[in-house]
Amino acid sequence: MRRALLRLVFAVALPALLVTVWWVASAGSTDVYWPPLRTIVEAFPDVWTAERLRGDVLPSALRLAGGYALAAVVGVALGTAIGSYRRVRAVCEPVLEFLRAVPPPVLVPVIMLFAGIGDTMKVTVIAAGCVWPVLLNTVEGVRAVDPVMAETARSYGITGAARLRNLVLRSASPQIFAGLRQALSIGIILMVISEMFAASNGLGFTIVQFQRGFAIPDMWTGILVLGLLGFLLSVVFQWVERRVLGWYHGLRASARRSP
Amino acid sequence: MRRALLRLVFAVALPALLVTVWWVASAGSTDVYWPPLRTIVEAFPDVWTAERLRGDVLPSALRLAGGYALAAVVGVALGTAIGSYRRVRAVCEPVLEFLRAVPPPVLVPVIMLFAGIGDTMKVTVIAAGCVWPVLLNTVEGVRAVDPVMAETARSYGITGAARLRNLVLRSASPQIFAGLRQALSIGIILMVISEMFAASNGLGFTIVQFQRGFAIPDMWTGILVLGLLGFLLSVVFQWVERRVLGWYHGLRASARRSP
Amino acid sequence: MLDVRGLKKVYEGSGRRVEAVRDLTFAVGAGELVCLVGPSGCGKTTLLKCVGGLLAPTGGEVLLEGRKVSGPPPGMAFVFQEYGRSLFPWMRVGENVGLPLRQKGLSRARRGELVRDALGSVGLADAVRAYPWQLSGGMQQRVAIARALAYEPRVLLMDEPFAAVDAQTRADLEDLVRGLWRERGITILFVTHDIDEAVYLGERVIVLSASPTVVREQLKVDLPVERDQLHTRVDPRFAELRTHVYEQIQAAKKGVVAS
Amino acid sequence: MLDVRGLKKVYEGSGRRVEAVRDLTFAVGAGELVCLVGPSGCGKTTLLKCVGGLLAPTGGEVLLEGRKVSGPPPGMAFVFQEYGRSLFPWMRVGENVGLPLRQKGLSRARRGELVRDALGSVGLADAVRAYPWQLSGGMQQRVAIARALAYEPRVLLMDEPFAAVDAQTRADLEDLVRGLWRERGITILFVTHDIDEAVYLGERVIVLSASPTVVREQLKVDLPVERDQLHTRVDPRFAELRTHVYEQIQAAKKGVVAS
Amino acid sequence: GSSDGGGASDAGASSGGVTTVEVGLIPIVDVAPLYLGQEKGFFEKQGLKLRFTTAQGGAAIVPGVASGQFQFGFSNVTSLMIAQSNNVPVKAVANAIASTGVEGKDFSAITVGKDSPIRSPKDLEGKRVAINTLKNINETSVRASVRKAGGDPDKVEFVELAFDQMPAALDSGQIDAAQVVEPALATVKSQGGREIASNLVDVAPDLTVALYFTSTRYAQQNPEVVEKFRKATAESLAYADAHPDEARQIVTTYTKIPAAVLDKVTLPKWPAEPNRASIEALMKLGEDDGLFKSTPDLDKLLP
Ligand SMILES: Nc1ncnc2c1ncn2[C@@H]1O[C@H](COP(=O)(O)OP(=O)(O)OP(=O)(O)O)[C@@H](O)[C@H]1O
Ligand SMILES: Nc1ncnc2c1ncn2[C@@H]1O[C@H](COP(=O)(O)OP(=O)(O)OP(=O)(O)O)[C@@H](O)[C@H]1O
Ligand SMILES: [Mg+2]
Ligand SMILES: [Mg+2]
Repeated sequence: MRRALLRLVFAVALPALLVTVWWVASAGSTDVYWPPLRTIVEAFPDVWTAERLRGDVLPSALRLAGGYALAAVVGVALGTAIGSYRRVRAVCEPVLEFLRAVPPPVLVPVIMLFAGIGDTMKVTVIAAGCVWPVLLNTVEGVRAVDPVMAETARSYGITGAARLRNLVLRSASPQIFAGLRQALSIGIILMVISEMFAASNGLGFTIVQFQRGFAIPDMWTGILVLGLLGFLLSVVFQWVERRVLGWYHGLRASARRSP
Repeated sequence: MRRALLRLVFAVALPALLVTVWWVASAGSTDVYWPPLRTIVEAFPDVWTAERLRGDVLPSALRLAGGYALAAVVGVALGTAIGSYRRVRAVCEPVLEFLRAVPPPVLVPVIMLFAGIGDTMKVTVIAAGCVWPVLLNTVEGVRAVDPVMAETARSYGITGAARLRNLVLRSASPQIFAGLRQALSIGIILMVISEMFAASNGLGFTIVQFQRGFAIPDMWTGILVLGLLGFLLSVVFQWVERRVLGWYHGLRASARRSP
Repeated sequence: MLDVRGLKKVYEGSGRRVEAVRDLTFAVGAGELVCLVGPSGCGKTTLLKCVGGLLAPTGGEVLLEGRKVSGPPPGMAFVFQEYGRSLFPWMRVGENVGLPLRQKGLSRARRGELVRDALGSVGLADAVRAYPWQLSGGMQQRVAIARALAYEPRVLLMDEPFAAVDAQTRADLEDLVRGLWRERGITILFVTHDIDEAVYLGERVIVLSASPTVVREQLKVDLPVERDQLHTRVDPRFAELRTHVYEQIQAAKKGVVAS
Repeated sequence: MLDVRGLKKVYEGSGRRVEAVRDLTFAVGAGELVCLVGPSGCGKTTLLKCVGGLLAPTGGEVLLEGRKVSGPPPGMAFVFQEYGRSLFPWMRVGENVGLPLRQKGLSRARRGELVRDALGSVGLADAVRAYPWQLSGGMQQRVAIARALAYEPRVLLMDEPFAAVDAQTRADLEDLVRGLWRERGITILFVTHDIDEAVYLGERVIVLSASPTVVREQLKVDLPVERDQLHTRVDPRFAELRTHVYEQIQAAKKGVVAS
Repeated sequence: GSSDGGGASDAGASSGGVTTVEVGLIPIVDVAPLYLGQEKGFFEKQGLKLRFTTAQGGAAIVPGVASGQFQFGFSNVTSLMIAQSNNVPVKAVANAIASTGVEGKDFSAITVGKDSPIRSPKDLEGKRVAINTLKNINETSVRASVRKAGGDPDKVEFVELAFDQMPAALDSGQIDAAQVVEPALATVKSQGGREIASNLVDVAPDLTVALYFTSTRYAQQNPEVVEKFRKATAESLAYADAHPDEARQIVTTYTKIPAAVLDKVTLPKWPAEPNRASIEALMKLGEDDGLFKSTPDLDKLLP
């Protein structure tokens, strides 16, 4: 109980400090681009009404979810295939490195040709960026399946889908989650960027609109919302991860404690 | 010798196949945005002259190098500090998660206030994006220093800077390099994006110019150059990594072989 | 029960050619407990993997109940030395023990019964819901033994199962194996490089030469069937047998031909 | 030389309070080789860490040559059980052995000399340029011993150093330790839970009770100074001593008060 | 029939006599007439229903139109000429905006900070000037202003910067001058900045700045839809030109420009027909600047 309280205090201390510093430092600011935090906070409830949340934040979140889910499925599936066969890996690696190096925003015009300018395009852009960390981490994870465990599975006749489900994916799951974690931050960046190209709603679109319209305090509230969204998603992610990878954290902790 | 040859064949097989498919599929294309590969290849030498390489690719590469180096130094330094002390970690983590979630492109107007519109701004944008994977991975790596090794060091009086150099940073280096690897791809994306804001030269700028100027084959050559640049950097990175982390790969391989 | 005839195994790869096992012939009767001893690296693991169908021999053959072994046979179970890498850390003890049974297609009720029974046999009835890494090394190895028992094999192959557990746990586990063997009448082939262990456990000890490996000697252990750590080990006959095997192994290391 | 007086250590944390060591008093004379045996978890490692200055005792004190130990003292070296986690895998064997000397501020020449000498003593003169993970477990543990030797300690603390190496290597290492002890006249405090090992190695065996730990018995080992694996272990006196210690430990486990 | 059911997803489909068309726009003051026309029912009268998608620049709209994602799009004239000279199949169908043609009272201007010593475009030689897109209409027009004032445009250093960043950059001295359009122009003026030239007016009087366009294929296959769009657009333009307050009002529905800023904004002209002579002048200047691969064919491009 006291420990939990202490942890809460620790967690809140720095944000509180930073906000205070910002508040005080910006209090008398007359710079258009650097409005007082007070103004920003006052603008917040006016800007982020329920309607705007529904009309702008929700579509963005849905696109992010779509692109992210697509990247996760494709990345894990391809990664498992590539990681399982040495030959496939040797053949695919250079191409993957090449493709990975092309930033999705540059590909937008090309993606637009195939996917249009609607949500499909945005989801594709997000997926195109998120897929790499998932894919590459899955490859590494699948490669690293312990040979003793693999032989154990084989000696007990655990092959095919059962092997995939009970051994390969489970064993690779810590790496897969590491990839998913990276993909999450990339996904948020690309969500914003994809909405800069062609959109009529969305969080990124709104922020850029505020910028263009010189509604600077409103723009700042948008940046805050973006940060909060990312923070929220990361908390959710950690919660899921802790459930799925409970065994892994336990294993690591116990390995650290004893030989 | 034969194995090396075989590996080369494997590595080249898929790229060759893909290029062939592209070549054949696009041969008769009349779609402006999807020109025949032949046209693109023919445009290549005209577009990427020595002058353009010096005038556009070099500045981009320098900005990338600057931002990346900055992110690496800051990320490792901060990460080591945060990872070493449990208290500092508890205090900083929520703020880091929040800051990390704000995409650098959205922060461009703010960064411009402090860093101007020149190269400093671009380097800052790149660094602001690259620093996260380095920082977070360093924290994880530093946290995971083996307690037996730590006690060994302590029992032999290895403390302070010697401990940092000989134990902490070396032990965390695999994770640090994993972070640097992720930062590299993010860096390339941000290099392009930062040049979309306020630039008069650079690779990203050039590609966007081609796009806007409807010089589509030229734009395609730009995308190829970007892919090649990324590929090249990743090869260089792997080479460095193999040198620095030779011990780690050996350790892993030997751990996999025997109990 | 188990016939090994002229077994030969040569590892080839990276231009190196290792003749691990040259020519091994021996038989294990139904319900026998045979120990294999040999110097480190003489090919004991290789031999056991060939017997278990995990490796294809280069020459010779292995017969189980008159039928040639070409893949892991259903009537055989394997216990590996590396308990930490043979149990799946993401599954609870009960699931680990039950997984091979699910693969066998047994009903849920029957599985539950076998798992409970096997864990009871090794004295871990309470640990069903624990994770492997929550157990001590000795307990983990007992879970691995329980998994093998639940599989209801006719032949049990054990590859230095106690090499990595502490001395006192090892003594307990040795008594456990002898107890289970007497109780269930399983045929056991037990590999070790601890001479005391081989003599204490086995009804027969097969001494292997150094690589390239052949059978150097087969020795009947004429100690009473009822053995215990305290008295058997100080029995003069035990000392004689132990000394004999010790000398054989020393000679095997030096490559002296058996008299 | 080494005086442990009324040592008490209580671990506190997360609301749990573990009294690992209750009240330990014993002394080790200069140049003595004393073995500590006790059941698993009885606090042997805790005791050794208090002696080595790695842990602060809750009560009582440890005196080295009359001076109170409050941090790792320069005249003392530690050999841990986990060889794989005590050598730095990123340094070659020579650097590993030399690092504590560099910290001590010795000249390069002197360091080279000490490293060569120490590695020679453990029979690994050729391995200077190898990485630890290129060596077998037994060789790694020998490197750890060489590192301790090169440090020129007056007291050597060894915490179950051979628990994780195979039986034959262990026998060789035991002889190595006895040889070095006789040759260099170091004071050695050797912790093990292998009764045979304790009796075989020590001049004196201290038997600890189960937790909360006190000294249960001190036993002089009156075997000849010249010992060897083959003959000493079948010596009737060895069997007697071994049986005596075994019974003490069994009693200690059951919590019976020593007669 | 004014049913707007059905056909919601397949753009360009006609249902019950109403044809729904997708229009790609940039969300700025310039496109107010279309929104106004939609509201006033000018398009409905022609049996058209517009669906707007906003993009951040013309470069995102042209591929959309070329590949059939949109039936119509909004783009500045130079972009269209560049596209055509690169064989992108576009065809203008209606006028969009023109400059006011009044020196000092246009919606676009070259501006400098309040304490700047720069008085005339000639003084821009050796200075750093921000424009929002290099190698496009703004660069051409700024160069025209410099040339007209007797300077050498090749000596000007152009940097690319988004309009919304320019007021701050001017203020902090990171750039010496900026070519801005509304509403950034109003913002610059409110910060004390000065206009030194009306760059669009310097190209040609009554310069046609932007056009609505479609793809050549769509124009061939659906000439009647194109004609209806042209008619309705012309009507909308005329109405907007005559009712600037309504135009201002509608802008607030699709942008985030604060009403206070909007009141100070100078509106563009919305003539019904493009001014071919001004476009030819613009083309000449563009050719001098080397914008085009081959000379654009205005006969093919313009309606
Ligand atoms: N996959 C492999 N490829 C090449 N050589 C191998 C392979 N596995 C084992 N060897 C070699 O074959 C020989 C026998 O190895 P094996 O592991 O069977 O010996 P072992 O008797 O089990 O040794 P230990 O007592 O250390 O467990 C060794 O020389 C080893 O280096
Ligand atoms: N850091 C710690 N925090 C809390 N309890 C601890 C800690 N380290 C050890 N203990 C507890 O103290 C007791 C003694 O542990 P210790 O490791 O000293 O025993 P040991 O005799 O070395 O055991 P082993 O033979 O397994 O090595 C155990 O009950 C253990 O759980
Ligand atoms: Mg083996
Ligand atoms: Mg211990």
